[in-house]
Amino acid sequence: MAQTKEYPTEPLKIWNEAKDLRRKYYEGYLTAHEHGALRWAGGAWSFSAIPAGLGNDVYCITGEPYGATVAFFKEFTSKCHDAVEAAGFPRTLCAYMRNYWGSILLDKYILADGTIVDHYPAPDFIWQDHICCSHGKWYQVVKWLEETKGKKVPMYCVDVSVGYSPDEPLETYKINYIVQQLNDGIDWLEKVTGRKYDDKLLCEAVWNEMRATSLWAEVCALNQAVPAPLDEKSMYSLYVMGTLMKHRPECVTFYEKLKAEVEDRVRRGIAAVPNERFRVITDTQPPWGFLQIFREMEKYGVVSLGSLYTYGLIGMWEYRPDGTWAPKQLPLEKPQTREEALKAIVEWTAHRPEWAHFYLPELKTKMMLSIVKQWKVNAVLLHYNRGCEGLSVHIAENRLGLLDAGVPVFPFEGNMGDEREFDMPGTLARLTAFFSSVGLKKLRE
Amino acid sequence: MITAGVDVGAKYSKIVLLEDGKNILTRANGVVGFDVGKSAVEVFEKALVDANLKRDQISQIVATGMGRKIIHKNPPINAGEIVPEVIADAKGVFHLIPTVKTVIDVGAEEGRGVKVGEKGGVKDFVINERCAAGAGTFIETMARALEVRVEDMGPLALKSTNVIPMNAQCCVFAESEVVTLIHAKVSKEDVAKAIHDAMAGRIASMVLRVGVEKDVVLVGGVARNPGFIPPLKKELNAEILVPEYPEYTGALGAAIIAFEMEGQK
Amino acid sequence: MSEKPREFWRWKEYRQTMPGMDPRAAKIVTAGVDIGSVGSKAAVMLDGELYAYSVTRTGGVSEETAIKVMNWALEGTGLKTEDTHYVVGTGYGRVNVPFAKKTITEIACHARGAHYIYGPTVRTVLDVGGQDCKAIRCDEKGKVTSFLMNDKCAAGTGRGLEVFADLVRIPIEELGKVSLNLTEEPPPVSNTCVIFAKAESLALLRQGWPKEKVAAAYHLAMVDRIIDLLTKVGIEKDFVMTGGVAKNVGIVSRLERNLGIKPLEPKLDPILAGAIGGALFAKALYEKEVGLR
Amino acid sequence: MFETFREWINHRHDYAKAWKERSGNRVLGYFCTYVPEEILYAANILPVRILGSHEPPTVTEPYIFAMYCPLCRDCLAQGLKGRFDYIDGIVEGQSCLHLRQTFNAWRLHIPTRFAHYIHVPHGVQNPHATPYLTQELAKFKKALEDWTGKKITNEDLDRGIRIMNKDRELMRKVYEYRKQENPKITGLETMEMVLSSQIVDKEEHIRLLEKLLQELPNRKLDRESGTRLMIIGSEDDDRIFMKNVEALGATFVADEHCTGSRYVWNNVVPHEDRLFAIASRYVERVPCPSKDWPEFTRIQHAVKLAKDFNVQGALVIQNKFCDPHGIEIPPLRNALKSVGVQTYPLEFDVTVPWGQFRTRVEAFLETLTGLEELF
Repeated sequence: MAQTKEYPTEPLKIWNEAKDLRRKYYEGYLTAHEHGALRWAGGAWSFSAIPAGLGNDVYCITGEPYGATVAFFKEFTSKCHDAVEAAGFPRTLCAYMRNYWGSILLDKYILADGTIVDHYPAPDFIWQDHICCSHGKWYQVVKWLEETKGKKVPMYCVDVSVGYSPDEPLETYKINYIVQQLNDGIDWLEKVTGRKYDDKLLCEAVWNEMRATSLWAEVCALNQAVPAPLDEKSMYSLYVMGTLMKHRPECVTFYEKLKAEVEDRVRRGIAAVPNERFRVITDTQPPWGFLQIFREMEKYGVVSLGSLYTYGLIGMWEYRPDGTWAPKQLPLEKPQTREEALKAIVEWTAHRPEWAHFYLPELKTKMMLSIVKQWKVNAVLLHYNRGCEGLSVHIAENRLGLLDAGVPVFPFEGNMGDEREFDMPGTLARLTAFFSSVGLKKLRE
Repeated sequence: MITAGVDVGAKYSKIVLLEDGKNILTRANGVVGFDVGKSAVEVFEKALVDANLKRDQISQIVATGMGRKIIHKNPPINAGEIVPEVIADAKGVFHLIPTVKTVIDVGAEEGRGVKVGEKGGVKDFVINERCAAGAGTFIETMARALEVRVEDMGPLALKSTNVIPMNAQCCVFAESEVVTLIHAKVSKEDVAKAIHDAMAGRIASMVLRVGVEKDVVLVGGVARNPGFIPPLKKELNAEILVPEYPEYTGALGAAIIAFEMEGQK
Repeated sequence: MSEKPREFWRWKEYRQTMPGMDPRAAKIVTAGVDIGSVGSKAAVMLDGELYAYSVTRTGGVSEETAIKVMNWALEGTGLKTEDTHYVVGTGYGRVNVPFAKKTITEIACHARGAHYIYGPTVRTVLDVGGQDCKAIRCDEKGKVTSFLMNDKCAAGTGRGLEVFADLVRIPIEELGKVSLNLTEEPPPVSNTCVIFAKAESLALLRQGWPKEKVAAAYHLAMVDRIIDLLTKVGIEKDFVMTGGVAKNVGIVSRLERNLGIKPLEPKLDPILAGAIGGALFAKALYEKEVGLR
Repeated sequence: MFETFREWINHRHDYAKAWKERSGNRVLGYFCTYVPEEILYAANILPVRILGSHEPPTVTEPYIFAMYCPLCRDCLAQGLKGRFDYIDGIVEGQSCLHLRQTFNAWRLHIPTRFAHYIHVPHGVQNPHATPYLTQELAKFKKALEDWTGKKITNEDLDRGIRIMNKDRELMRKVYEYRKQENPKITGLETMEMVLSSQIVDKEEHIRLLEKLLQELPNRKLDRESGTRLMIIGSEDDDRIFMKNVEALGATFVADEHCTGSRYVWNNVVPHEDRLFAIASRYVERVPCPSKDWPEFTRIQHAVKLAKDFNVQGALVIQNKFCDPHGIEIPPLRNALKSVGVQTYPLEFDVTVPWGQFRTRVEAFLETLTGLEELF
């Protein structure tokens, strides 16, 4: 077995806080009605800062993280899929969506720790946005499923499918199109909840979201250090906060603390993977039921630093004049009025890196190449994710782009939320072949 | 110096004894039974007898193939190193045909495409995932449905010139399509051709992922099937070269790697 | 590089004439010929009661198979094909039964045949054939109300079992029994593709798993696939199985356990359901023809 | 007449090349029916819809991951095989991720002089969609003007609108004849009528439709119409399937897909601002499911069609991996069931395994009507 230098390592201190925050989140939604609070459902990308204007007692549940949570628990997942297929839906649909619907069909609710609770807690309203073909349809079916159970759930969905503008800001008419929908949305929220809308809370939430999403990017940027202070497997449990509550003050505080701890790890040269000697990034959501694949990689001294997905799903980035890809800088002014707040959050969101590839594969490739360069990456593992049309779209083009730039690429097929579509032994065998083809040997069994 | 390469495949074990990294002394193969180690050892001993050598006269042995782990550092073969199929393939074919840029290896249960770099290294590769419609078994399954011997399939296909698109989603469903074609009075020749076309299509679309750069070399058991080469040639629009012993390239590659390992000492 | 393996998948062909029935006394003689993708069956009925049948493998030319299976069913009965009043062709090769007056799908025929074999309480019929798997819902008359067939991938079909029988070198008729020959169930094989499932099973055998255990793992995977299909169509009691695989105790007992529903015991060889259904339709069609209904 | 439609489809490439020769004008390929052909006709450009050839696509693997729909891969395969080498460019009106990939792969890997993507809004049920699309169309119009070097006047736009409206209106008239007890046209013929309109010069198409409408009253099909079927789903130009099903003793008397009624159903309502008028048509048309939320308006429309055309049963087809349509299958089947229309789902791929489908379709027909009197 080849020898390699070992870096010091230690677990993250913030770990328990992260777990606690997640637990509180799911329970908060579950018990909201016990104290007259509101609860809504929508995607991780929805403009979650807007419903915040309804009051401080507004709880949400975002679909994708919930779908992923389900995927962690294979037995429950397969029950969900059976229910969805029995209802006549094709098994080729978005896996998160099927996990989520399955949970409703089974009338069971699963907590972050795997505890299964009877009765799926229906939301008071649905607040979603739509850029991938399934986003709006997902909640339309949720609405339909609840209706067949006799519950009317009003739904509002914001269309953000206006394209992506690489460098200069989006044209005004596109920004306005989204802002107008949000304006109508606020009236709609007042109507369906009967509550008075508070612009102050809106401005707070918008500012929180901008800070949280920029802070997460700063945390990811710290992973440029050698050895990497974080590995992707642990990042999954950290970025999730942004997918759950990017507009909440707890989220901002959490990422501030996290940033401090990671900076300290970098200062002290603490590694996520002690025998780090080969740095990779991945792409799209992982097959959640099979995260041990990362442990397998460590046996080769391979560390996954993250991915455009973990960095850019929630994190906000921009190209600096010197051509580097860096955390997006906050505007100088915090918004003071509804108009300012809406415009600010739309302009901010329109540049979400994970939206680029929906329209321009070249742009996603460009960002991936920036990561390869700035994070000192040796190879890219592309997860051809059968579970997600949205994030796998154009992935074959990204592969070609990376290869053209001379970056070794390992594509593997799988599914983020449907274990039937991931062949663990086969994938490991192919991964082994890839590692040998780039000259890596196993360091330990 | 004598080195050996052992390729423990899904159906057959193949072995090559090599002298000074170039002269092939012996080739041998045998069926892999349930006891993989045993079958491998049998072939190994057969080879030693053929070449009239003893184990200790072999300086280094490298194993490849899906059963490679079993003989790794495990006497009597006691392979010193194991390498994945794609690595061995590239090495072996490069040795035989130095102009090779693309290797297509179609075995019993796996189809592979390898982009070969300078010195026979692997630049990129692809392996069929989750469905066997692009592997040797496909032809065998179809042969049964057609009620002809596997070895007759290729020659049969060559007799036909008609094009019948066949939906090769799944070996067994392709089989039911074969049945449908038979019921529709399509001649066995045409069906056989449709089968080979479908499989060539599957392989081609997979290999195109790594890109097809000349020279293109086809190896593995299926390379011996004459019916498979014309449609593949058409799909890739490239000449297809086939070495004399296409099923031994993996073992040969392993033997060469063994030689190089010794050289580095 | 080729060896001639013994064909463990090749199940035995057979025929039978029911004792104590007199074809000359019959008013209406009808037959159903079910040309499946793997097996072909012929059932001859006297006034709607099963009289003689045969089961053979489907050959390359289905006309020949149809004639062969029909003649064999009639063997020793003194009847010839032309003595039958009406023949219905069904199954994959239904269009290739030269002496059939009409074709009806195996879906309708299996439901009606199941109704004859198992009685009027049948509501859900599972037919696991050579290359497809059908879940059929029917009413008290044996009329189809809805159905589903497996899609695109042949996992969980008879052909899968044949491939497997070859692999473990156990005669296919004994597979099911063998698969039950252990105290604790292993996890099912993970691959759904028939060929990869075979490869996976081979890997397990090579890891030193006993044949029984691998067979169990394989049967379990098949059962999972079948249950997927059943849940889609929705199971209502009574539940029965038809087709060759209905005779595989390894499948039936596991279905029973994992579904929590006990399939009814067949009074007749369930592989005949399609042919019997065909013969019964043939009777009705004949009666319609001559104005009896 | 119907032969001519068929000929046009079978020789679509020769037709377009000849048209180009004859007119000296340009040809643009488009993928989705959300591309406003009105504006292309205004610019004297021939829009040709890019569709598949139903041969297993072996050349697309490097550019599109095979979990995207057969249509998008089959379309790209046509381009990679050079079958559309005569087109001067491509344009796409946003519908789904699948075709967007085809558009981008085409733009990146097939020599193309002009490529434009219209971000047709998805939120067609919100009031801001039309003004927004109007702006997108203005951008498209400008792009065309810059490319051709010719201004597109209001008169041009009026002409474009007139042609499209006329063609759609006439095709709807033909649809009326499917309502009769013995429909005067088969589902296959209807499909070929609509398909051809998406690939030939509409003015020529209109002339043929006018002739056809004179003859239809006295036309009688020399076949039993059998069971009255409807076909519902996404893009569907699988004519072999239509032919085979109708050979089993059934006739497709109605359809709801974008190579059928969905394409012909709505007209442009004239308005001072021509682009606004066109935008309104594409926002208010029978939607693709990808845009049809939060309400299921397309499903309501499909149910109405089923009633108006007195349908006995419906085949619900889905292009494998098409999520927008797949998502709607259960609500759609429920809605049809509630008005007494039985349905059967079929999953389509590039090539359709008729051997397996035949049994399903026949059995479905048997459950609809066939065997009653035999019990």
